[in-house]
Amino acid sequence: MTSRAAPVTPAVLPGAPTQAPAQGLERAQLLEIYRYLVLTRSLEERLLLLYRQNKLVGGLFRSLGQEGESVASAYALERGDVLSPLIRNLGSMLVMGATPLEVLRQYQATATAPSRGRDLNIHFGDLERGFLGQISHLGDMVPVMAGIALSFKLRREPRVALVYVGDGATSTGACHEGLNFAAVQRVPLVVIGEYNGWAYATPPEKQFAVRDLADRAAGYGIPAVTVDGNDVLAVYQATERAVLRARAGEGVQFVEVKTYRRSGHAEHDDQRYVPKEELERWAQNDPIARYRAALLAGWASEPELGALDRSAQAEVDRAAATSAEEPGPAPESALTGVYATPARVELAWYRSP
Amino acid sequence: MTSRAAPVTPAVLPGAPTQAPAQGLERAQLLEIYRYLVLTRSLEERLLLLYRQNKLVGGLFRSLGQEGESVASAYALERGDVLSPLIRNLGSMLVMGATPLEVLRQYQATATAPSRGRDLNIHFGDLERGFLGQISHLGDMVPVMAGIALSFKLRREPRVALVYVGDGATSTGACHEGLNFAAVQRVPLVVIGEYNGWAYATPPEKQFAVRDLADRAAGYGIPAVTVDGNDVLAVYQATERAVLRARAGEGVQFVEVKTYRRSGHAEHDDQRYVPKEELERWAQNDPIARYRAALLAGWASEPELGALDRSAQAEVDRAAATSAEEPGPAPESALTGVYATPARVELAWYRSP
Amino acid sequence: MPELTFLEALREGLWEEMERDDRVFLLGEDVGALGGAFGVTEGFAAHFGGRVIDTPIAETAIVGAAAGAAHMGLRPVAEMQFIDFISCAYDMLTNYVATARYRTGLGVPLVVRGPCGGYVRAGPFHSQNVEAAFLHTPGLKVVYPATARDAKGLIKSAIRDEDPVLFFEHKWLYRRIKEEIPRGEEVLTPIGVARLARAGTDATIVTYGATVWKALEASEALDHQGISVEILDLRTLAPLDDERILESVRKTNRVLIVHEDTRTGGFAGEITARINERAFEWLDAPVMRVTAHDVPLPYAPTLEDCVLPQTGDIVKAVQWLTAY
Amino acid sequence: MPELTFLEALREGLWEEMERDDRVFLLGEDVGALGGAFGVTEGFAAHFGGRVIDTPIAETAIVGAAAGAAHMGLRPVAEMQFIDFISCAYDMLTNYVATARYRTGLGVPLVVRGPCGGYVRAGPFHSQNVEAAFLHTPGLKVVYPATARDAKGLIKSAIRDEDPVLFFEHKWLYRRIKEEIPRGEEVLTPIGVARLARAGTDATIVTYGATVWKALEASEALDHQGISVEILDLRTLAPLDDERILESVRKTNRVLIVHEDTRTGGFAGEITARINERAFEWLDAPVMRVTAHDVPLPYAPTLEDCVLPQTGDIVKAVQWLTAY
Ligand SMILES: Cc1ncc(C[n+]2csc(CCOP(=O)(O)OP(=O)(O)O)c2C)c(N)n1
Ligand SMILES: Cc1ncc(C[n+]2csc(CCOP(=O)(O)OP(=O)(O)O)c2C)c(N)n1
Ligand SMILES: [Mg+2]
Ligand SMILES: [Mg+2]
Repeated sequence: MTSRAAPVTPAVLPGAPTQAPAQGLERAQLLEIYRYLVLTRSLEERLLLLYRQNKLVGGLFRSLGQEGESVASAYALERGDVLSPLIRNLGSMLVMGATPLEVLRQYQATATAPSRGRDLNIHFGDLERGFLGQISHLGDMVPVMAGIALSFKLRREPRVALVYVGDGATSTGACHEGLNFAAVQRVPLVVIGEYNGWAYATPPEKQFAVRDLADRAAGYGIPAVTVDGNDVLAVYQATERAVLRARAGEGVQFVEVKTYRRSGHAEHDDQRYVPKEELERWAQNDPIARYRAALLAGWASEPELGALDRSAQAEVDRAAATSAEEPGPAPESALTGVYATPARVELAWYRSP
Repeated sequence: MTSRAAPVTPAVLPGAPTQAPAQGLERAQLLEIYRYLVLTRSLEERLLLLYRQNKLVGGLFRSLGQEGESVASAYALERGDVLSPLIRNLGSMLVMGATPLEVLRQYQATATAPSRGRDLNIHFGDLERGFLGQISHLGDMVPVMAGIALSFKLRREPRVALVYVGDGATSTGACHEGLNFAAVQRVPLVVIGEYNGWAYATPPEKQFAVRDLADRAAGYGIPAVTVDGNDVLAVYQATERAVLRARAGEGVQFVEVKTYRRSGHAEHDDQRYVPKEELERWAQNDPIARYRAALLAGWASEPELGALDRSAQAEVDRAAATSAEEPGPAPESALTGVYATPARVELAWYRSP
Repeated sequence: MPELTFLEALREGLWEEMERDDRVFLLGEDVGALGGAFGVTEGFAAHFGGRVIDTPIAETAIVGAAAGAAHMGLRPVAEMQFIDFISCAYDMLTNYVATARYRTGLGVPLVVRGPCGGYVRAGPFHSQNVEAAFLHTPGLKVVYPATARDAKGLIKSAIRDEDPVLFFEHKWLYRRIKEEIPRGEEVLTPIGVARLARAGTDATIVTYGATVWKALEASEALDHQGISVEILDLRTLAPLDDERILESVRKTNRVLIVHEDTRTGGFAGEITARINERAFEWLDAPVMRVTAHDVPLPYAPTLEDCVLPQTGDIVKAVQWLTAY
Repeated sequence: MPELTFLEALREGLWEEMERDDRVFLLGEDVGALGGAFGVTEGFAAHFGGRVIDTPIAETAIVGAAAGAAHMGLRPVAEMQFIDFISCAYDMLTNYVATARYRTGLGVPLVVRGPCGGYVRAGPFHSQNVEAAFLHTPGLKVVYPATARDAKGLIKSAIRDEDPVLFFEHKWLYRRIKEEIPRGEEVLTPIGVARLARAGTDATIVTYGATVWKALEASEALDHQGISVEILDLRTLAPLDDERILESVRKTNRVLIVHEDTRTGGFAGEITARINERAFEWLDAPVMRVTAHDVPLPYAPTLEDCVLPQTGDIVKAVQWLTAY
């Protein structure tokens, strides 16, 4: 989020070249975006290592190749706005203030994890910081976010809700009902349609009979743009405009990002159904590498970016060191908090000592 | 259906002016369509009378003003095709071979009714004759009809399925999933979108944020046309083309009919939410009156049509006389046929004499 | 003191909560311009304006949007035009709404309400009893008033509750029952507390909704035969008032559970199991059930009457129980 | 004689039916190119071509389209990638599919199958036990094999059945259990018939799915303590094999019902009520339940283990029952 206090390590800034802002972004913000990008990737790479060492509980879902659209779209929000991430929006969550430590704790199912070991991977949220935890059932977050946007409208608050939806998930009835409801109610909702070429092993051609997700948006009367999802600044700019319009009372806005899921659906998936060349082609189109190159063309120096790389890496290292030591939740903590009242479920009669 | 043996009373035909066919329809067919139209209206008027005399069980749903699109669209099918009607498609069912007697029996919940008193009003079907019984839950028939069309595709049968969907029902998740599934699978499905200005008391502007249902179809990659739903021959022609394309393997086709629900949602509904002028305006645009006038302009004579009016009326009279005498179903007949096996549910222990 | 029907009392409860708390708003199909299929919210749109939202036909969106708004501190009351259509929001309710607090500590204080039940010749899709499907889901509360007073008192409590509440309104009761409800009084029926509808000594009938009235009718017939029946109106199905049930079981030692829902998988099974586990020694006869037969609810009067539990069935079952 | 895992046996059953009857076809998310999330249908697309359909992510459409195709005489087998997602087709299943024969005499011979259940650290949305929601609906059959042989025998019977069948595959069993299943033999397990998983005299455990194996484990521990347990593997939940349950109750006079599903509204309640109604006099102790606790299933191992029923729980409960 642009208004967030910039966590860019100050050491990097002095002496760097000052330049005119790109897409209305200050240099510090450009660097901040960069840091979120590398933080996302560093964190996922650490998770991959831990996954391979059998140190995670459950599967690992990666956003490799999609870090750019996640970070850039979230970065277009203001404090007070709320987004709901999907499984590949780790970057968006980091931008909103989720920490690598929280993510590691989730994946390691520690007692200290935001969900206290109740839900897995990045299924967690914090409305204070502006992100809502997802559930697995695809499409369901769209109506829920429409409701959050509706609350902004009813209260006349100048806030915006942003929801991600995958190319595959647009097929769900829940997504349809939510988009349509939001469009009719003209609530301040921005929808990021992630066209990443796959829904598990199913390509878009088997998911819908239009070319672009933007075509679907038109069927709801929702203005839509399609952008190169691996061009960080293009995604930022498109989302920022959408956010502006939504905030100005112009109703739902749709931004389609064309990107590519370079990892398997989850790490157990060997992607045997993916053409090798396609993977190679997209590896050449890495959003972080592209953004880095763009920054180096006048906005930042190699040492500056190297320092950010290391600082992200260090943050991940510290977090991993911390989470590794933490125990799982106490068994009977499972029995609280289903309801506000009653606050606790009784332990089964045959469990009493 | 065009290939159905014409039930036009032969007495009417001799001496009538012979003319070139309109929209590829023979004169006999034009008259047959007319008879279905007046049969629909006569039957509903009889039902209304019975409803007011408290002789129906449950509410009465009318298609006043929509008889034209119902009859004309169904008439574009061939024997072997299957349609699924909605509550306002009495005319479509009559075209497929449902009889006024069956309909009266349904509304009077007799033992002889097609659903044997199990489901109400025109909730009944007969796949032999090519119509599937609807359920109340809006949208659900779309996936089911997509499945029927899928069976045609899988078996390479040159058959077409046709499903009706209301302007309101397009908001449902089920409708979305069904349309999208059908579009991707390119099954031979024709969708008639009934834009009739209302979904109970809700106008289209509160149902969707596009102007036409055809705009929605575009979001699925489904070719669509919008026609004047009160122009019988225009609906016939559009549907016939859609059926042809679907049968030729060109996938789902959408025909939007712009029409108007001139009665209340059901007869208990006093339509207080409807502007009076709007009702009056549409009363001037009655599809049957328009079609009658068109026939009189060269295709048929007043006495001919008068004879058809009377023949339809007589059929309804005969049916009403029959159904009025018929008893309700035997109580314990309620307990059979939930499953193929077991065939019967036991009567509760406290019911044994 | 005005006599109010069930529907009027319900309406008054809704109205009072909207007046009291401007976080409360309504959404659903035709709740505004029409005031709902039964007129429960008639006049609300004119008075409360933008706080009454006519939605598209989209139960998943209605419930989902209510959940989102509830997260942000509003108090949505969502209507299902008939409760039968709640099945279209089953995923959203059981997966999103029911689990939100447990997963994330995030409350979802919403109410989903709508007309349910049979005895009105409305056929298989406008007469359903869907409570069992949701009683199975931890995280949802299920409230089911049988009296006008409780319709008012429970809708008010439901709206104030911090948890998601499904609120069942039996349409056979809407205009059939009347009760004096004092104006000025703040009527609040606590959630989770059953109501003793009738005290008795020979057998206990545990029931809820329309069949409370069938049980009352039966109890009069039984009275004439010298059989004294106690009737417990559950009012809240989740959380269930185990204590009052057990108390009555220990008093009469014979239990009949009556519900309009179908037999297999209906809530009577759960209640039977709980009584067994905690009061087996107190039982002088097996816990028995009077329920609908296991078929979709047919529409013809003869068929509907055959399928649904009737007053005479309750009389017979209690006779059997007390003779056991 | 080849040893087959549960998954391999299931796959073989599916394959055989597709070879036998060309009306059988598969549809679901990723069932073709991928062969499903667990590989149940791996290789099917290559062999059966257009009879294996990769669908959009749309459970209502998958089930609805299956119903339409079934009407026309085909035999669709629809996969839910995880059974948890069947909640998205709840309306279509309970309102359309379940009632079609009753309303119109039109059969819907389809199978909806998918991986269910916990003990695998998969969290609240990939571990569900959803059978209770459907057991409540007249018109659906519910089948739940616990052995490799029955996985094969029941999928084949389910496909041949004239009624819609929900077929639950416990993912904890997929690769954990193995059995010798003769090739050439036509393995057909009848629907509606429970299996005596173990004969015993002191108490009966009625269970299904993964907990059959937990019960077997418990029975060995109990054997050492001189307690002889009979175990009934229900295999079909709807229609329920009342006779075999009652037979065992009359033999052991003590019953424990075990299921992985949550307690309130789980199927144990229904079974308890049936036993009560028909064998109350035979009971020497209350019918008791070992189930999951009433919470969404959490994912951390410590939590999941706390919530789900464990072998030790069964041992304790049987000890209590036999000491009663
Ligand atoms: C309603 C529902 N059905 C099925 C699934 C199983 N599932 C999980 S992710 C996935 C593919 C999602 O594809 P997409 O929406 O394109 O997101 P991506 O993985 O590409 O980010 C599927 C089918 C689910 N989570 N929810
Ligand atoms: C899923 C679902 N939700 C709500 C209803 C209640 N309902 C019955 S008809 C109707 C309006 C239908 O409008 P439309 O689809 O435009 O059809 P029309 O009545 O205009 O022919 C509503 C809301 C329903 N039948 N199904
Ligand atoms: Mg995708
Ligand atoms: Mg309409």
